[in-house]
Amino acid sequence: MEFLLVLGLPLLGGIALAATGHWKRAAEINSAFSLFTLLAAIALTLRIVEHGPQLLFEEQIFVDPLNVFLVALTAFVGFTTSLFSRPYMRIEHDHGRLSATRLRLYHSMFQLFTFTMLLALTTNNMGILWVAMEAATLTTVLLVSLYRTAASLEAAWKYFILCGVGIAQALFGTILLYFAAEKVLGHDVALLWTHLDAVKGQLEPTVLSLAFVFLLVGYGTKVGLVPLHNWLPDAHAEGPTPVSAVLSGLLLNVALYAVVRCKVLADGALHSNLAGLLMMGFGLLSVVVASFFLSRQKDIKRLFGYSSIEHMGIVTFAFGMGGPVASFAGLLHMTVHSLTKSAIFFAVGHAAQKCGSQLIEQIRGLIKQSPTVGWGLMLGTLAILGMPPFGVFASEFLILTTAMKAQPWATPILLISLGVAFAAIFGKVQPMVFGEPTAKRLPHKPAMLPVFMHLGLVLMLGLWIPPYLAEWYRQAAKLIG
Amino acid sequence: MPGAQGLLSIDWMVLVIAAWLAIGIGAIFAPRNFPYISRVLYPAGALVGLLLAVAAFAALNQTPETMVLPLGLPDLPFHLRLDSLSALFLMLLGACTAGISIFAAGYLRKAEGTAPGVQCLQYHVFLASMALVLLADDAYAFMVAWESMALSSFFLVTSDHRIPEIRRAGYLYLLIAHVGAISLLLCFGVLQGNGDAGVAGYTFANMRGIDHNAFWSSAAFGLALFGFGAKAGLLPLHVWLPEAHPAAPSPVSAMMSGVMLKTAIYGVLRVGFDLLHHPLWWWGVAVLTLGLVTALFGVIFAAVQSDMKRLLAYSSIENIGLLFVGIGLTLTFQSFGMRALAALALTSVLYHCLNHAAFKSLLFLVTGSVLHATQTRNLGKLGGLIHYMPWVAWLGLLGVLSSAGLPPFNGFVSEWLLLQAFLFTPGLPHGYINMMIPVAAAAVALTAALAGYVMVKFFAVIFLGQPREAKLNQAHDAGRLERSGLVWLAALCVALGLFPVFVIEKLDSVTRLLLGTGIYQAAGEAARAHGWMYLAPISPDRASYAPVVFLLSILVIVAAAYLIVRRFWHIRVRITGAWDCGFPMQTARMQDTAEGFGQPLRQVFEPFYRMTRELPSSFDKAPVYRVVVEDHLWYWLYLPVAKVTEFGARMVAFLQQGRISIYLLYSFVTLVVLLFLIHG
Amino acid sequence: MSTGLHLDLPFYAQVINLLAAMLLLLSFAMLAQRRILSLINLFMAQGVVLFASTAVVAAATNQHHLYWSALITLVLKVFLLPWILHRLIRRLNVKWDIETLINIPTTMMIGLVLVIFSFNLALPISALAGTITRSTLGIAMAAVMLAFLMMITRSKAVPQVIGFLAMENGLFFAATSATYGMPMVVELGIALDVLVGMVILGVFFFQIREQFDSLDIRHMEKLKDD
Amino acid sequence: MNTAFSVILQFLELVTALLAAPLLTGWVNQCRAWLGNRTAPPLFQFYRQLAKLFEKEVVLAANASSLFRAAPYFIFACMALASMIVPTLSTEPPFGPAADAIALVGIFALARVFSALAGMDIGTSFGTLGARREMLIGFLAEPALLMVFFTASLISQSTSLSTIVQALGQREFAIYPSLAFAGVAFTMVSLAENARIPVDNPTTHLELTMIHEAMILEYSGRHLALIEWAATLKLYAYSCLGLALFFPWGIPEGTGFANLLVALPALVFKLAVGGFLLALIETVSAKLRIFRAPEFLGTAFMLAVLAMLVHLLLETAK
Repeated sequence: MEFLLVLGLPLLGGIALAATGHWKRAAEINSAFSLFTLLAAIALTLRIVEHGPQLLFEEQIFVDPLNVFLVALTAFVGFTTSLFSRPYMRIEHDHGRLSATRLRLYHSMFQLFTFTMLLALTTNNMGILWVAMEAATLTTVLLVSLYRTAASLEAAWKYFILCGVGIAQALFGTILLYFAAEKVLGHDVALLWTHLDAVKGQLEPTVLSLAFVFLLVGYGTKVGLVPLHNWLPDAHAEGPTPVSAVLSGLLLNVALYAVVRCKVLADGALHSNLAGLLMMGFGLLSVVVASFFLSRQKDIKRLFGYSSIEHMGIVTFAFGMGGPVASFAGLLHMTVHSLTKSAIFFAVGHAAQKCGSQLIEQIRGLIKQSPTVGWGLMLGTLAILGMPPFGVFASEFLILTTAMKAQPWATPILLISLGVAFAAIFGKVQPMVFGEPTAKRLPHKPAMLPVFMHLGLVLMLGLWIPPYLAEWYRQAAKLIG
Repeated sequence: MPGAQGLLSIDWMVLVIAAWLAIGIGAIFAPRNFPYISRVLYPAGALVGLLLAVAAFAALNQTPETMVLPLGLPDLPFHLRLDSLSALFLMLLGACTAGISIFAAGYLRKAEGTAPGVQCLQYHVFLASMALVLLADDAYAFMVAWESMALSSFFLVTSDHRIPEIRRAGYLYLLIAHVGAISLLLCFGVLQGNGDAGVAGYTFANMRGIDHNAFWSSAAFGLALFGFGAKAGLLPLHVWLPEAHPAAPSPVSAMMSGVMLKTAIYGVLRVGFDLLHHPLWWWGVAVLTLGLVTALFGVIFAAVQSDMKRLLAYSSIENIGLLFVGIGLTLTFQSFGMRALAALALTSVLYHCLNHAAFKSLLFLVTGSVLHATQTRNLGKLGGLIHYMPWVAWLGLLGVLSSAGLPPFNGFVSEWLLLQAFLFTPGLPHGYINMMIPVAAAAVALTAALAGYVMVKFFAVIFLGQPREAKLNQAHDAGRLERSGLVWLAALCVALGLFPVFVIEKLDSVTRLLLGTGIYQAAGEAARAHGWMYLAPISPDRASYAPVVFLLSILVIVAAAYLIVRRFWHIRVRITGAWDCGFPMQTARMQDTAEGFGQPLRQVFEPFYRMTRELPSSFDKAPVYRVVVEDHLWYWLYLPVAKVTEFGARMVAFLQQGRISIYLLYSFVTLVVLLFLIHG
Repeated sequence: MSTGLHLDLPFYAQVINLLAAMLLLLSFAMLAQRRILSLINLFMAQGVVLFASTAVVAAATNQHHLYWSALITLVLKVFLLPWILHRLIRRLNVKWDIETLINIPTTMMIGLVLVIFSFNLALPISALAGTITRSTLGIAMAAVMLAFLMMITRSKAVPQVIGFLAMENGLFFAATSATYGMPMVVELGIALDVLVGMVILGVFFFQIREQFDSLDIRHMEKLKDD
Repeated sequence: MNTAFSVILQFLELVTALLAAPLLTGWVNQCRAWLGNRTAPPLFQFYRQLAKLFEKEVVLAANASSLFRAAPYFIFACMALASMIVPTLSTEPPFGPAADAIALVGIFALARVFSALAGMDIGTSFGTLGARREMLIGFLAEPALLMVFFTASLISQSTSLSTIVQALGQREFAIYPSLAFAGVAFTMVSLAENARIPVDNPTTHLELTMIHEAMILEYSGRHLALIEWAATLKLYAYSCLGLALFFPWGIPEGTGFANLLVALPALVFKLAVGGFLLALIETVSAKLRIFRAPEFLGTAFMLAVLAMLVHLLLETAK
């Protein structure tokens, strides 16, 4: 029941808002759908906590500790983003950047996007996973090009083509996976993850290694791993800010989740650390390249887009290392990154609206004009840079210390990259927050509640992880291995 | 007090931390209520600091106590531990806080940058996180506290954030602090062993139990040295220090220089002697060398500064260098199993920590008072303030004499101990070190002498001579609260200078904890025969020093000379103008400027500076002479690093040229390469 | 591609091999093609081959859902998508010539290398395959790679999209012929995605043209880091 | 050991120092005059000078602070204390344990800091010039002196002056190359510290070349008297120190009255010879430019460090 609601509500919302999305109260409707989805997700989570992993709908749906917390996270960030987008989109509307029909498209696609992600997370079928990922691309393409400006169209086009091609590789990987599994499992259940997981030791290693490469390149494109990342900064910078927030906060996570599911299978079949090595390689490359990209950015959203690449690289590296601590840390990092990064985008969105520009050099002295936005951005930035007592620090702490023993060769690279990233991001954000103000007042009150909700949670996760959440992480880490 | 009500000492410590946090939180509810913050909260914080000092003092000789707080990571709650080492530094923190907070209560003004309430929060979080650093007994708690400390102090440094230089200083500070922190993280990664213990392996208790091989223990030590060195201002990671200290409000500078830098020393001691067990001799030599270079560098640069807080910041670098010299010596001795000598060197380090905390806080607070009275930090615009602010001047003189390492004040005692430690090095079983040590001792002596030069410059240019600006006669002395803070710290300086035997007896418990032996204990009855008056760390034959006798004899001779002169000769005084050399147009501007006073050193140590001179030509209507002294390291190390980074950034930018075909090509090539790798 | 085995193959397999070869040939043809309309026709021809191969596999293995797949292929890839593309080209007034970024002979040479590479990759897998269609996986992979290459070398939006669709074709061929089809749900999902994607693309084309006055993607190189 | 006697002896040492110091300066001046073929001033000229200065009124600059007025007393006290610590008549002065060699260097530094601060107090250009130069000399002389002590300490395994002198005085006659180096370094430091040619000229009246004199330019009357007296004490202390370190023979170990009978003439003789040698050096050398002074002292510093190294290299095998 809860599950049906979790998937059904956003789908229904998408359809309903396709009709009503241009209404004056559409934003509230949007939030309401998101809220109920969140409640359903919480109920689902509670049920999983109580009863353990569940298989539903002829084993097509599988909810286990690994994905249920991502479901909850997705629903939560979806809800807070809807809260944020209410005033944000209104201001955009008032500024004349968006028409009512576009708002309708936005609201509808927002809900559908949530749906596709929830589907991708909960499905047990690797094929459906692929379908859902592709659908997520399609819905967000329309969101990225929402402003219909030249830049946004270009960004959306690149996003569409690159992710489309990427996801096609993933499909090929899925086919290879099926090819390998079919001989062991037969035709019907060959793509069901639970079954695959059970027999992963018997899968043909040669095929599986090929399949993993295709899957990694495919889903890795959506994760934004270097050198498959090129769509990411464009899409983040040119789309409306709520979309940037969910792209960074949710989509990347879901894509990484897909990679991790594949890695579990590959690990089982290959009896070697090949998958881990590949992921570590991609992870490190992403961290290094992204951090060097940071220092030349002029657009604040682009900056944080690159920062997302960097963090996804860190998580990928962590999962690549494997082991209970690193996987735990990877999951934690996914959580805190998506909370922090979406909070940053919320703050950045309002900051950009206040200053009428996304260019870093035109945003100055936020703390003077609007202390909440300023402090939100400052604290969010510090959090994302791995400053304690925020949660990002906790996960980076575990990842780096584990790496020091498990993969010491990688640590100098991480050290340099994190330093460069810190220098770049902080050097750009500090004068935005401090300094002489350039901001002006907005027609609607900015929604800073989501920012501080997120940051509060991140702060909490840095100092105290609730026992049941920790237990989830632990179980999920065990699943990942 | 501890144990009296069933509370352990460590409970008191946690209560202190909680109290500071509570004070901080209490401030943000009334961020603009000025009297409440300055007259209630800051004094309350000072009181709590005093309490901490007393509790820590009482805990110095106790057996270690531990505690677990329900915070932190799952399976890794915050472990706290109070042993002698932590207690010593907590005592230092408490004692300095008592003085600095009470000064801050009087110092705080309405007009400065961040709202006073927010600043009060940041300040008390800073205090609390420093206390937590000293108490932490697992890597996570330590790192959280460590970085919170950096973060809160960063916000304090940038209180006046609308000035670009201050923002730049804060940025540099936080950046270096962060890189250092990552290095520390990696150090703990090494120390946790092979990871069998999982998350629980991050407790210090676990780390103590692990024996690393030479490679890994060296790696851990190197990382720790880098990380803590970045915080302490060890060369070449010192560049933030002279920027951040002047930028911060004076009580914060005092706190940072006096206490925060010591947490780095604490960290090195904790890792080097507690968590790692078998130091290698070359660690000692490396630390010693770095320390020497830092000390010399610091003092040479201090001599040419013309901003009073920058001067003190460089002087802090010098003192940190001396501390590291002592640590290096301790490590060397320890690695050769010469524990008694290691204890001597370590005692000098610990003693100097206390001393530096006392006199440097005092001097920074003095600059704060001067800054408030005159609105300038520029030495070139000060002078003659002893007439207008006698309290500050005379208390400052105590700090200056201590800082210059002159007997009978406190700076001399630790210097004396350090030099004594050096004199024992010929016993070392290693030829090269043996030869290196005299040179090192000479460098220490040179540093100490230069420190005198610097301090004379500092005091004389600010307080003596004629006022260089007319408006200086408006300067007012420090208020009552400020004054009491200064008096407290000056009293600490004097007490530490006059009663070294007490202090060393207390320090013994720390050296026993870290090295297994203490000099007071080991010195034997003979050395203790003279009681509290004579400091004779090894034996009276070898060396002894009695500051009280010293001071008394000087005072007696002064008094006798004064009385005799008055008794036998007249006391006529004729007040007149200074002798003008026959040139009647003397003005205050003809005195030596700060630059002028530093000029000889600039000439002697010319290769150390990067100088750009702007010389006037003889035809200039308004001739301008300007000399800019900069740090070579900035050009040799930091700018190249920045350039390399920029180059890297430009290189990676080629990845993002906007052309979709190229992007597709990347994907394609990635795919093909991976397939090739897998297949091959 | 061991030659000795060909003769022993059953008839169905031989037909599928033939169709696979045709698919590869068509892929090469697309790589070499300079005219946009011919490109669409070639794409249609690929659709026909796909339909045929799927139907043959369905008949050979007697899996009914593959007939559905074949039908979907026929409708989607032989009729609907080419029709949409034709319409778009007419409506948008696209120039008929295709400009390439690398000249065609070089592209062909690279294509050849790719084919060898793909076959080589698929060789160990084909050896394992228990199905009658051993070597088709290599061909499917080659088709995907060639389509990829085509996307890289084309500088306009429409041919790029056709390349994208051709890639989808290669995948589909792999899904049906090499593995006897994925579960029905998946295939339906894939088909739906392709369709929706196409519709969105159509919308996109109009917007792009409106903004840039052309479908030349070289106009879209503004977003970059320099 | 008789405590009362030792205290008396200590007091005696102080009184001897106070009385003998101006005499030593007078002797040196006499020697200089002779060597320069001039008519020598009387040996007791310096006493007269002091008496005259004490008689005179103090002319104080209007903006002199209390520091300025207190400094002469402190400088005088420091020097008096220094001369008490240096073993002159006995190797075991009761004040010995109060300060060792390092502390002695500290006392000299303290005095220097006071005089420099006082020199800058009035705020005339000559005062600051002198103070700056004095500190310039000091920062090199101080470590050099310390290194000389260290060499002696390494030989005697102690920094306590009495132990050093005992150890050096009772050693068998052996050639210590390190002490030769140290001796040269010490001589150079002493010249610089006591404002002697080639670093400074105590008799100069040309302001631009002054160091010590420039610093005390504003002092007059009893203040100047104290400072001058302190300067002679300093010369005396340094001389005794040099004699104790490098020619320790004749300083008795015990504190008996009989010992004193030996010690006093020995001291007088050695001081006379030492003063003559000082005058000789001053006569035969020319004053250095002020920026050669750091080089001169740098050499002294290097020699002192070399002395330590030489000791470690050549003499530790024994």
